[in-house]
Amino acid sequence: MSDIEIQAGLGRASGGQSSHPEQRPQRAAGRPGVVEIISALFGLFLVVSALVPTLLAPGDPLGIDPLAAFTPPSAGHWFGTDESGRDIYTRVVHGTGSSLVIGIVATAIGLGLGILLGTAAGMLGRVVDFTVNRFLEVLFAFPGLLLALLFILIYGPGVATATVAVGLSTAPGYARIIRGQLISVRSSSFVEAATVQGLPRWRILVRHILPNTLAPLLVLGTLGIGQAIVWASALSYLGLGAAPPAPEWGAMLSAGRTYITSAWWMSFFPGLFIVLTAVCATTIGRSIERRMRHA
Amino acid sequence: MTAALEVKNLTVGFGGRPGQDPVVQDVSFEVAAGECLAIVGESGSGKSVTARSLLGLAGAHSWVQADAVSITGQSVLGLPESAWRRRRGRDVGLILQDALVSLDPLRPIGREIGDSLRLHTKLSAADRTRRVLELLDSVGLPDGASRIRQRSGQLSGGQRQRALIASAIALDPPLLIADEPTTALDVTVQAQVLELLAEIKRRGNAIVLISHDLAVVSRIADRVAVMSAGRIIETGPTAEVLQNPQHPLTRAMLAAVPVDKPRRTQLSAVPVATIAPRSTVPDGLSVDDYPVRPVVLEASELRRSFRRPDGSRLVAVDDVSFRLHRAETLGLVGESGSGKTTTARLALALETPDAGEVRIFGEPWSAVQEKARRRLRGSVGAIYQDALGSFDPRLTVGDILRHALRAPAGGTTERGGSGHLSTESSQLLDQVGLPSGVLSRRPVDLSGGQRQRVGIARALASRPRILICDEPVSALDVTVQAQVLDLLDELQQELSLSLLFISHDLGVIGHMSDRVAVMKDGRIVETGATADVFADPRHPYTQQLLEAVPRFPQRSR
Amino acid sequence: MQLSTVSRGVLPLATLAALSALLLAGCSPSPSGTSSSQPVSGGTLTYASGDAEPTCLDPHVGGNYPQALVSTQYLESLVSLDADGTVIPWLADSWTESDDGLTWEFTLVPDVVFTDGTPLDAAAVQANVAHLQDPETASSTGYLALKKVVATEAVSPEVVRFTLSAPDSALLESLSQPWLSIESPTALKRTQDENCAAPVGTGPFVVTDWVKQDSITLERNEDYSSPPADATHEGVAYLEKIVWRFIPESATRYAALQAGEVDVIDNVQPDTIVQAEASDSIRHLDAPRPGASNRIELNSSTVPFNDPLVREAFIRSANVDDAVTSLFQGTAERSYSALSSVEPLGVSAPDLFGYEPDEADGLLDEAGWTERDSDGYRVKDGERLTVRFPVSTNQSIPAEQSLFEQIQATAKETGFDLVLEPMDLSSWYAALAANEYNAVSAPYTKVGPDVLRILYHSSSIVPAPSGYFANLSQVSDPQLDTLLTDASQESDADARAALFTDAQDLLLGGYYLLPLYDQQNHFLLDSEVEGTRALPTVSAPTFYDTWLNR
Amino acid sequence: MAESITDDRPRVRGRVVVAFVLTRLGGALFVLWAVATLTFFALRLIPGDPALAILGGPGSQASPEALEAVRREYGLDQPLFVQYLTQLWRLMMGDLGRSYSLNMDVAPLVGVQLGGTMQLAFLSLALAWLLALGLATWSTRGGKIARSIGSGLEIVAAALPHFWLATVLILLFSIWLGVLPPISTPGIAGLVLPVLTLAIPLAGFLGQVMRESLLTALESPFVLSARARGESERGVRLVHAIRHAALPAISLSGWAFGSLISGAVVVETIFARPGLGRTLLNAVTERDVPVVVGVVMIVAVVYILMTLLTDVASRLADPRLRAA
Repeated sequence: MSDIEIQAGLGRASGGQSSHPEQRPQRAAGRPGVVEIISALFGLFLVVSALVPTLLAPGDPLGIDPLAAFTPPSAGHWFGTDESGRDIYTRVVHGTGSSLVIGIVATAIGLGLGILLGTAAGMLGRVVDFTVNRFLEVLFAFPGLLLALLFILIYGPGVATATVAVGLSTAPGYARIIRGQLISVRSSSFVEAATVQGLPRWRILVRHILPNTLAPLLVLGTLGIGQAIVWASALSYLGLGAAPPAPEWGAMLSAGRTYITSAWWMSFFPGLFIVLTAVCATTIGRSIERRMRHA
Repeated sequence: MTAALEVKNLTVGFGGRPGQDPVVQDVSFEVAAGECLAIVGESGSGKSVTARSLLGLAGAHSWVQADAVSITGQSVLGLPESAWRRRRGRDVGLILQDALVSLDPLRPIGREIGDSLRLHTKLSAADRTRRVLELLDSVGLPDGASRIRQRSGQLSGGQRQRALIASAIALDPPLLIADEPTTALDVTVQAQVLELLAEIKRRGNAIVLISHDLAVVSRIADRVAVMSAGRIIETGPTAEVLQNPQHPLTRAMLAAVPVDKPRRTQLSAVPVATIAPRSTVPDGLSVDDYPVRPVVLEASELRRSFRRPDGSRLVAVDDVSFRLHRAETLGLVGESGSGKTTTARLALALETPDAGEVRIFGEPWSAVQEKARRRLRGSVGAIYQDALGSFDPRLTVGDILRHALRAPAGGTTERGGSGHLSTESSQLLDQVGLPSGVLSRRPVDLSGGQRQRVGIARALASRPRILICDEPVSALDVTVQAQVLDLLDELQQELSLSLLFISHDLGVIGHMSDRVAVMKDGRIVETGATADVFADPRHPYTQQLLEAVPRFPQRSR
Repeated sequence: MQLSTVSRGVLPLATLAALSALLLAGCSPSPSGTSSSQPVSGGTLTYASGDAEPTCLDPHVGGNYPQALVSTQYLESLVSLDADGTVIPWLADSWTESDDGLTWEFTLVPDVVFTDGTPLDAAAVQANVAHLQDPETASSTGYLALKKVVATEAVSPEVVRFTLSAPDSALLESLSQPWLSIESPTALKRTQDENCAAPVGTGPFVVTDWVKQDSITLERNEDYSSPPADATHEGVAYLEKIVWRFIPESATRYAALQAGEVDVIDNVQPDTIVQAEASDSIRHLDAPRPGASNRIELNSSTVPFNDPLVREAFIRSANVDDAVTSLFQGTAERSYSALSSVEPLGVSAPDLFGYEPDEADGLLDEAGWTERDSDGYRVKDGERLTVRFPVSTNQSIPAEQSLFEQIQATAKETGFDLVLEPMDLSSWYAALAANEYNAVSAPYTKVGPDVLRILYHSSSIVPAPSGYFANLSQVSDPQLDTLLTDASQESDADARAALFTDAQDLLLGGYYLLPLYDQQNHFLLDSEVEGTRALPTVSAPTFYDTWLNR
Repeated sequence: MAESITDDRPRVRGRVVVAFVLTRLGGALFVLWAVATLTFFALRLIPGDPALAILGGPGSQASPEALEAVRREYGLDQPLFVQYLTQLWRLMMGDLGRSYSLNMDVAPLVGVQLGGTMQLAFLSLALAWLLALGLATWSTRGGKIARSIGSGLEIVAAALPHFWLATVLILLFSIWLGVLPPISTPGIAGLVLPVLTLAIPLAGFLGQVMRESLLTALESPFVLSARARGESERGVRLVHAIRHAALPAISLSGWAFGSLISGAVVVETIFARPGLGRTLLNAVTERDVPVVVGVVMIVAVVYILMTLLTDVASRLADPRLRAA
């Protein structure tokens, strides 16, 4: 019986009887907040940048102009220019694609492996569960970047390895969440209800367990993309990911760090975009999560 | 002598401008020292908001207006927060429902109880401890020295409710607000806690008792105020209100209480005066004929135990045997931890017994593989306490019913078109008294009663002959409960269903069951025809249970 | 027997003052009037290096520049160079070369004692040569420099004789290098680990502590007595202690200097130098390294650079001038020579290395790379004109990597697909060993023009067992080989100069390399640090004369 | 209906504790063994000749004789399985082998570096806790705007890459303001920026969790009970809510510690601090396999100890976990 009537009272102010005690009366889920709108707009900007970068920045991201090197932000060069006179705004926009692809692919790899391991652990019985769990415990003993570094040590630096490395290092976390989700869904009372209805196991799995387990992955994935971009850029920064002059944000930052005292804009703007992208992904992820909870 | 509490035209609301959309409106009452006023209402009636306003804790974004609110003669209207703090705990105490969450689970109860002393007195730590021990003793928790170091999670429900009461009366406030103090407690414990409150009242404290349960309040309340939609609709001395209710809503609430209402009596939406048995015995058979009716479900010597974290085993169900006959209701009653739910799960073959067997229609049920059971699954339906949790959150009501109809055990064997399915879904809804408009809605958007009706509709989709109902009405308000009970009753008669009806509520069991089995500690301690067991309980535990059932004072009617 | 003897003399103080002023020519003018004050003894100097931490502090082992930098503070060589490049005495007081150039005798400065108490004598020098030539030592630089030394002999305790297989005109220059410094024979007898952790020499400082991955602590040698002939003072060093730290981030390094946490930083980035020039509290020491200039070697052994026309086209298509201007902001001069600007014998040929894209187009057409693909790259027989360029991220500073990027951009106009492949050192070595490169930039520091022989003699194409070789452009020209060999054996200075000039003309005219600029070696010093100069040998700074004006 | 179990018999409790400790110890040993095994075999996948790597890579001009000698010395001529067993045995004896590139044994090297990283990690964890707790309490106390600011700050903080934050902090505090040293120095001052760099993003993560649980705690009935006793807003937070807010953050601390070690790789490099992170990065670029293995093993040990510690701390802070 719900008894935090202070809360329930809010929903009941009109005197109606149909109150939803499960629903937290925080903000109406249907109306997006200012932050959400800004995030969505920035997300749109990113998507356009990734798909048709020339629409937003017609210039050549690799085009040099040695005589215009180290121009501070100005009307001609919104984000300034780098050591070879390349326009940083153009490079940031053109770099969106690769950064997003790195983030998405890494997250997809992490989630994919996570789903594989998590589902195996959650569905294939106690022996598999035990084995996978021990395996995850072992992987957890390698903090994220450590696992990535090990992988790079073996397969050499580069964008592809950095992407896979970030994906790998996030997989154990996803696997654990998915396993937990799977187990909680599996033991939930609506799955029992389906058993009582005489549904075969595989149909319960397909119709109830998997959809309810995987739906939250959308949120996880969105949140994960932001973090994956941050980690991949960290690898680029350490010289183990994308290499200059490719307009990848982490690599740009890495190139800019040398000139930090004289040309702060070279590292500031790519960094800002990494941060904003991660924030945007988090906000959108949270927003989806809230909507799903309230739906 | 001034009243311990005087409230005149209290109006409370949330958000918006003061005065707009109040949740509590023009509520007035008085409570004298040594008197208990019960405020009764269903969920959403505004009773708890009223109670909390009396402590200045109406909540965030709330506004409170009143002509007068005074405690022991002193006005508390518009008191600043600091002044309120000095009064809370000293002039007025609060007892909430379920001390598991109402006492800080991380702190020892000694500290929680001692907090009032720490906040309002200058007692030394040692003196505080001494006082806490006295308090624990006075609320019936002996051996306080070891108790004070325990946390709420280590105590039983009754013990922690006593601890919570101790914390509220630490400074002997002249006014106590008790908000559903016995809800969620087992009936025997409930009786003890009520007795404790009565004792406190006798000491001279004024009590405002908030409850949804008229029967509970009738035990100790001197006067009753019935609330609905934010207003007091009726108030007066307890006996008067119970015996001669004036307001139709009060009457409906009273009628809805199943305690001592004979089997097949309609509970809902009928004026008290017109309650009349529709038919005493179905199918023209008497209770004594049951043995000759076919047995649809038989449990024999069931045993199921679980491993505790420390490796020892907890025997949840021990040597349980019963038979469920066609078109009868077998009530399974017991307190929390008695093994009722495990029994239900065994009956549904969601658990496998360690020993013993369940058979339905004479065929093996628990002893075969799930695959073999599937053929019979459609004959056994289930209704759950938490209806919402039993629905896949992604699905609409329509989806839920269509899935149920299409399930292997579902009613639709040959693949009908989708139009056919939606017709059947609407029929199912109609059967449980819901408009077909809810088909497109999600269970989360429905009220508790509506959800349970959807749950019943789903169970009926496969045209079952047995329904296992596990606490199907425990989460519902009494009038809604009455509707659901009536519905089940109706359906049973219509469809000759056999019901295994599980509840902790003796009143509900007494009203619903033809035969009853009383469970305690995993065993059935007494079984028999309901009337017999209720009239002449043999087992001391059954006696104890029946004595504890809150009843209205003897009515002369 | 021709005797060429140089003996240690006392230079007049005025010359010393002029010399030090000259050496600090690159410094911003010191604003404080304290420059006239007397040197003060005491204090700790913190040096922050951007180089990778050496794995061994004994420069005999391996032999790279970071080792040279630090070991200059505690090890000394037999000879040194003065600012004009003339060989001057150091641990060796004087020396003689036999007429046939096959025998050298060095007379050691008397009464010099290693910091472990072992006296410096002929046997000690012998032990060092033996140590350098011992394969177990795994010496690379020193080993190569002593390749012609077949025997050593202690003529007397003060005189050591070297016997050579062939005349070596570069012997003195080689011996001046820190990689051939003289260590205590007693200490050399220890295990290599011990010797690596704390080599024992005769220098003004002593290694007292080495916390790996953090810092090396050097303390003053209180018995020091053997400064080189061009030092500004005698006796013990002014500084009490040097803390040698490793700060890989250049921005952090500069910030630390600004914050006063460190006193000297190396590997200074061009933009930082420009900033520092404007600062009153920081001085700049520019000390280009000797030996080869920074250049791109074009691998003449495979397609496409086996065709001289394509080599020339590549060189003409690269706009190095603008790149150097923009990236180095005036801190480095464009080089048109295979040798460092501090090498007097370097030949500069600006005409050969201009940016002439039109000419480059014509050359490629002539070479048969006439078609272009959809990306604008030249194609011949279906093959794209691809130039694989492995870049060692350990060896190329960021500005240099940016320079390559700009060359990549301008060469693209002409139709070259210059593929930059950044990689760590071991992958880089592996790529070279596997001949999987068309262009490469590899710094090489060695005192004197003899570096040309190491870099461009065809015998240097033959890889060592590990696969490494120095002749990365894989020039194999008998005429060049002869010139270089003759030059290395010619003891007459003029004849030697002529031979090296001819060799360079041949080399540059063959478009085997694209010179970029001098090997940069910039240091920034807190203005309180006075009297620091770079030794003219390999341009490593010495802190013997340094004092803190605090 | 949940079967409520309350068993206060000390003997049973004791048995539970012993079982808990034994299980965890066994688990820890297993994880260590698996980490060692996994690393051993994973590193066999590295292309190239380890003997050559030992001699300084392809640039070392090593002779075939030298390579052969190294192979013998390091047991690289043995069958893989023998090498594996030898390595396990050595690890058990605490012998982490010898660095290819640093000319010293790995165990003392890693031992020395461990201290710096631990100092950094613990200080950062503590600061992150303080920041998160401060922000969470402040933002839940104020109105809607404060909450938005609080959650906004947390999200942004959590999104900050260490390398960028470090750069910005150096720019701000060392170059523009000139108040803090940009490198590790013996005193406290040199620790401020590295610790801030690690703590701020972590505080963002912890803050989100803490605020959520703080809000839940503040809305729970026991807080209402406390208020009804006359407890002040401050008291409600200090006596009740903060402990509840801290619980999930405590159990997250094991994970947080791992992420701090990841961050240490970047931070130690930028601030030129000696430590495991920098050692690891160097070892990876130098392909110094024994050092990588050494660092991985030591991190695994520390991580296991940390998770054990957080488990114990969680149990101490939350008596409910002790029963379960």
